[in-house]
Amino acid sequence: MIEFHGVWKTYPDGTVALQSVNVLIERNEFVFIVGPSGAGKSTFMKLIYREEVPTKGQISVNGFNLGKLKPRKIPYLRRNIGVIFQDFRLLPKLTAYENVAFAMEVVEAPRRLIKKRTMEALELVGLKNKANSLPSQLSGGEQQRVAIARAIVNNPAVIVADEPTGNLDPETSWEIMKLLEEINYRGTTIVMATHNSAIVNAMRKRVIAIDKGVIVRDEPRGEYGYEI
Amino acid sequence: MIEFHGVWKTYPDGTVALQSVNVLIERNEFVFIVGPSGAGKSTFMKLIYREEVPTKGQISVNGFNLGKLKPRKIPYLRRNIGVIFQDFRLLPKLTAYENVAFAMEVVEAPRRLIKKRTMEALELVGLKNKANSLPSQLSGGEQQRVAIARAIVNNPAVIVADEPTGNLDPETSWEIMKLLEEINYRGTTIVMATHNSAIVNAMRKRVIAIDKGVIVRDEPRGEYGYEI
Amino acid sequence: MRFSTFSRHIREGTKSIIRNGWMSFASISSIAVSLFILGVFMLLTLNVNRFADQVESQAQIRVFLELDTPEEKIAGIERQIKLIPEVKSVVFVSKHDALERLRETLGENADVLDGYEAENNPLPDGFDVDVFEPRQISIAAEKIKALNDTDPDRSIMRVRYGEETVKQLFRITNGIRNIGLVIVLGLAVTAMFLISTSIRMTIYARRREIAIMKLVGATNGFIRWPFFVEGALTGLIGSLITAAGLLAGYAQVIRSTRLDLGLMMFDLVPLEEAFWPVGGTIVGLGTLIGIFGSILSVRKYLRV
Amino acid sequence: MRFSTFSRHIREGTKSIIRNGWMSFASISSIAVSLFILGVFMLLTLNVNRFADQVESQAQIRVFLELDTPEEKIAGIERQIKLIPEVKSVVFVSKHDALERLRETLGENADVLDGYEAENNPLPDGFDVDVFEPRQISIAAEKIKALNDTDPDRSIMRVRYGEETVKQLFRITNGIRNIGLVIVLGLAVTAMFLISTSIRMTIYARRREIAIMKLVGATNGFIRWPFFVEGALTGLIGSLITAAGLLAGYAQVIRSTRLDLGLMMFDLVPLEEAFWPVGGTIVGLGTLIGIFGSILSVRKYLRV
Ligand SMILES: Nc1ncnc2c1ncn2[C@@H]1O[C@H](COP(=O)(O)OP(=O)(O)OP(=O)(O)O)[C@@H](O)[C@H]1O
Ligand SMILES: Nc1ncnc2c1ncn2[C@@H]1O[C@H](COP(=O)(O)OP(=O)(O)OP(=O)(O)O)[C@@H](O)[C@H]1O
Ligand SMILES: [Mg+2]
Ligand SMILES: [Mg+2]
Repeated sequence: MIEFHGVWKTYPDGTVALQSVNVLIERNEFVFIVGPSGAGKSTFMKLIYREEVPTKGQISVNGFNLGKLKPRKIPYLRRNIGVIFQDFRLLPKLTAYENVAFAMEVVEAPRRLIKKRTMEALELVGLKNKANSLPSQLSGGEQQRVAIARAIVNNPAVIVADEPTGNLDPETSWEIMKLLEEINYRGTTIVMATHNSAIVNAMRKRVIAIDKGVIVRDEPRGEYGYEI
Repeated sequence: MIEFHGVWKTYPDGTVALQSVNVLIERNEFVFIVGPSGAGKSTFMKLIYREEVPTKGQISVNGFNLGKLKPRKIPYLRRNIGVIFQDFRLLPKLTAYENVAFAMEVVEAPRRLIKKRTMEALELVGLKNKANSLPSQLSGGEQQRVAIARAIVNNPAVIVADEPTGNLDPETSWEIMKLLEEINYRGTTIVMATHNSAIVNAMRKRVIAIDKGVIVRDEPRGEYGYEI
Repeated sequence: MRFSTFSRHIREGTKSIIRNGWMSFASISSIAVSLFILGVFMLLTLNVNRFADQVESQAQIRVFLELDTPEEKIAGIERQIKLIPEVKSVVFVSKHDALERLRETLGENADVLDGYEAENNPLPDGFDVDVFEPRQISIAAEKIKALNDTDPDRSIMRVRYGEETVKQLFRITNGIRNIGLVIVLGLAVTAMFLISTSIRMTIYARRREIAIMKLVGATNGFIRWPFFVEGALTGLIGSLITAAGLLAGYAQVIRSTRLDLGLMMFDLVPLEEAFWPVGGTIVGLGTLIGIFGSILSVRKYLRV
Repeated sequence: MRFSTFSRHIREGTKSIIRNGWMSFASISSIAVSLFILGVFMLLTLNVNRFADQVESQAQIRVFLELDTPEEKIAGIERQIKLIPEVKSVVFVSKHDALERLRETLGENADVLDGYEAENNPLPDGFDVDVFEPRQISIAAEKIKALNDTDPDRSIMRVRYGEETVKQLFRITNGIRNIGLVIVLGLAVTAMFLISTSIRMTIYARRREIAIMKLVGATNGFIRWPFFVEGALTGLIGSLITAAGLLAGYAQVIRSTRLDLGLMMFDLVPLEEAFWPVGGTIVGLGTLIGIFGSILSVRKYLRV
């Protein structure tokens, strides 16, 4: 499903964000990415949906070979990937409903389906009653849930979630985790970066630990932590 | 230092974010604000630095009576308050250094002092080596630390921190908390909203719990939780 | 493109104009201002052209006959001139008429002619000859002169058609036309620049939105479309306002100057004649400029 | 304001122009375009005014005396005319000169004067009178006529100064001046609109920055200053470019048309004379417009 083969990432300013990363994530896996701030977690995720390109090495995602992917084809790669961004990236002028529906309009889904699935997704994250609020009228956690709804609405093959519970209280966080687990059971691969040790330790999924750009640990039913 | 007296906040769209809040925070206290997502924590903080005005009730901060404060005087109120925003609010076109220095330039501090204190603040949050990076070149946690440096650089009487460890790994979070504790010892009042139960439970400071806009608990050496 | 997608682009483009508020207003206004200036110059050019044509069409050939040419001879020459294909009309001007005319020309100085009356009139008989096409006036004049070649009496004394005056007039009207063209072109380019600038600004203000669209899997074509719609609509609205205002104003000008200019023997291009060329050009150009501006800007932005 | 703060505002304003890249470029270009059109019309107006003055200053009073006025009398009248304060110069035109002139005026029709020679010249003696100030020409003419009142012979037969021609000329030159003024004003307003729009857009693009400045305790004055600097600098740069380009172009025009126009007895306003009025107006107006645009926009924004 997702394969990193000898991947290096050096940013133009010289920062080495990832070094010699080899990872194979199978279809339907649930993977936590952990590591200290600045370790390279977000970089790892950005490489998956091709917001960044590797300096060296091969990446393939859901059958797309990213090294050979023509720019014209990038949209079709991304339609298989639902992304929850660390900084939400909601459109400030669109309501919660419109922000979610947006992701479906963009892939030219039929209108009736858009309406149905958008409301379903908002309901799943518990924001049906805030559908018509603008992001500036939502609390931090509510914005994060809108971002989650947007990521799942298209039923993607992979969900890439960067710190999806960073702004949520423990209860809501658990609800979101249950939601992601449910989605995972239904066949979606999930890659999630997090600092929340309680969640990682309780869920006992595969944990990939990154420190200073290097994968220091990769355990099938791991715990939170990034010491070698 | 900070006094809320019968404060209500209803947003123009009808959302009641705070109801009949009475709180007295003394100089030099360290207060955690806890509560579920959408409880009204951010609203409470916004009222302190007058980003929002209460629908009803009295608020006074550091000697300023916010109800009677002329718009012209708002900047002078805010110079006493260092704010760490839930969504960072860094300027994308300024480097980390410039983002922090900005807060001092704006209050017309002398140039030499700006240079000195900005570097000190960046060192405190562990970002001296990223001083010349733009926010887009920083990881989520690094951006959050820049926001913290900006809040403390002016040596404010109060620091209002909204989820300052939301995007940080546990280690960095603890470093930040130690930093805030240190600043608190030196005489700064600290009001911090958080979802991090580990931190709240370990630090044993005053905890104010809000749920659905109502203060449900206010304990001197409290624990995380917001059940009545 | 499926119909629902197409209608989404239209909807989005329209919504975005409304949502952008004063930013759209600014774009529309600058389109309107530019096209208005353009329109004014178009109307000016139309009217100058019309005026030039009228002046040109008044250019005449004057034929003077030898003194004492007999009347039958005169009638014969008149017939021969009428046979020349370029000639539109021939009017006989007797020497009596000619004296009256000279008096008029001299105006206050006419007293020098006192004493000249019918019996001692020193002026010759002649014709005023109009041609169909002012530019053929010199050809016609040459042909009239050539009539002498087949006439043993060589009755035509002189043929004059103010060579210099006519040539100068052509030079002036051509000059006005060219200056008009240059100004109109310059303004069209200016307008295009302003519009593409304001659309670029619109796109700049929406760079977040574009980035997010790309990240959730929108194709470039899909991203571009609403901007085209927005550009085209902005151009269309701006130019419709301009065209309506300009033509209404022009109708007013026509109404209020009918008498004044009528006295000067000149009438403005009527509204019906100006409506399509001016209104059509403004609306078409505005829309094209809007589309073109957005193409340029979107291309440039999506490449980044 | 402390000096370091002041220099910060200058620095920030300048940096922001550079950082904004093409957005500043767009503002500067639209200022330049507008001011350029303005400048062209200013130069046109200056030259039309100069031309009108030249034409006006050629307006003359022509005085005709009764036939057979004796020479001493003529000399006396000449002296009297010279005493009129508005009169600049008096030239005696004998009836012989007058006949020659009439011949010239008639041109190809001059043959009607054949037979009139020195001995039977029907024309009167007279004077050509120049005045200092063309607008006083009718006053001077009245005063000359009034000389008859004290002259028992009433030797002055007629005083003519082409009342109609002069009045019409005044009407035309006034018309050109007014049209020029209207166009210049219209363009100035357009330019101001464009600039304030682009500064508003700049501010719009920086609304986050402004919001954060407010939240960290900046006073409104402090927030405004860099925008004023930016507006003023944008205006200044745009207008300096325009002024330099325009005046260099004008110098070129003067050089290349010196001969052509010289033959027409008309010379363009020299560069030295146009430099300060045009260059100064453009630069001053550009800067003022920039400042004014930012004041308007910043006010509006900070109120929100
Ligand atoms: N665009 C960029 N240009 C230069 N350096 C960058 C850029 N993006 C990230 N970096 C650097 O690369 C390193 C890894 O960043 P990354 O965002 O992957 O960290 P992270 O593990 O997601 O951290 P966090 O938990 O704080 O979000 C950091 O040192 C960061 O400063
Ligand atoms: N500008 C606004 N207009 C309307 N409603 C708003 C606005 N800002 C916040 N709200 C609503 O007020 C309630 C309280 O919001 P607040 O941001 O204070 O929550 P919070 O406790 O900070 O939540 P979180 O932990 O998710 O950040 C929420 O229901 C939110 O939707
Ligand atoms: Mg990250
Ligand atoms: Mg909040």
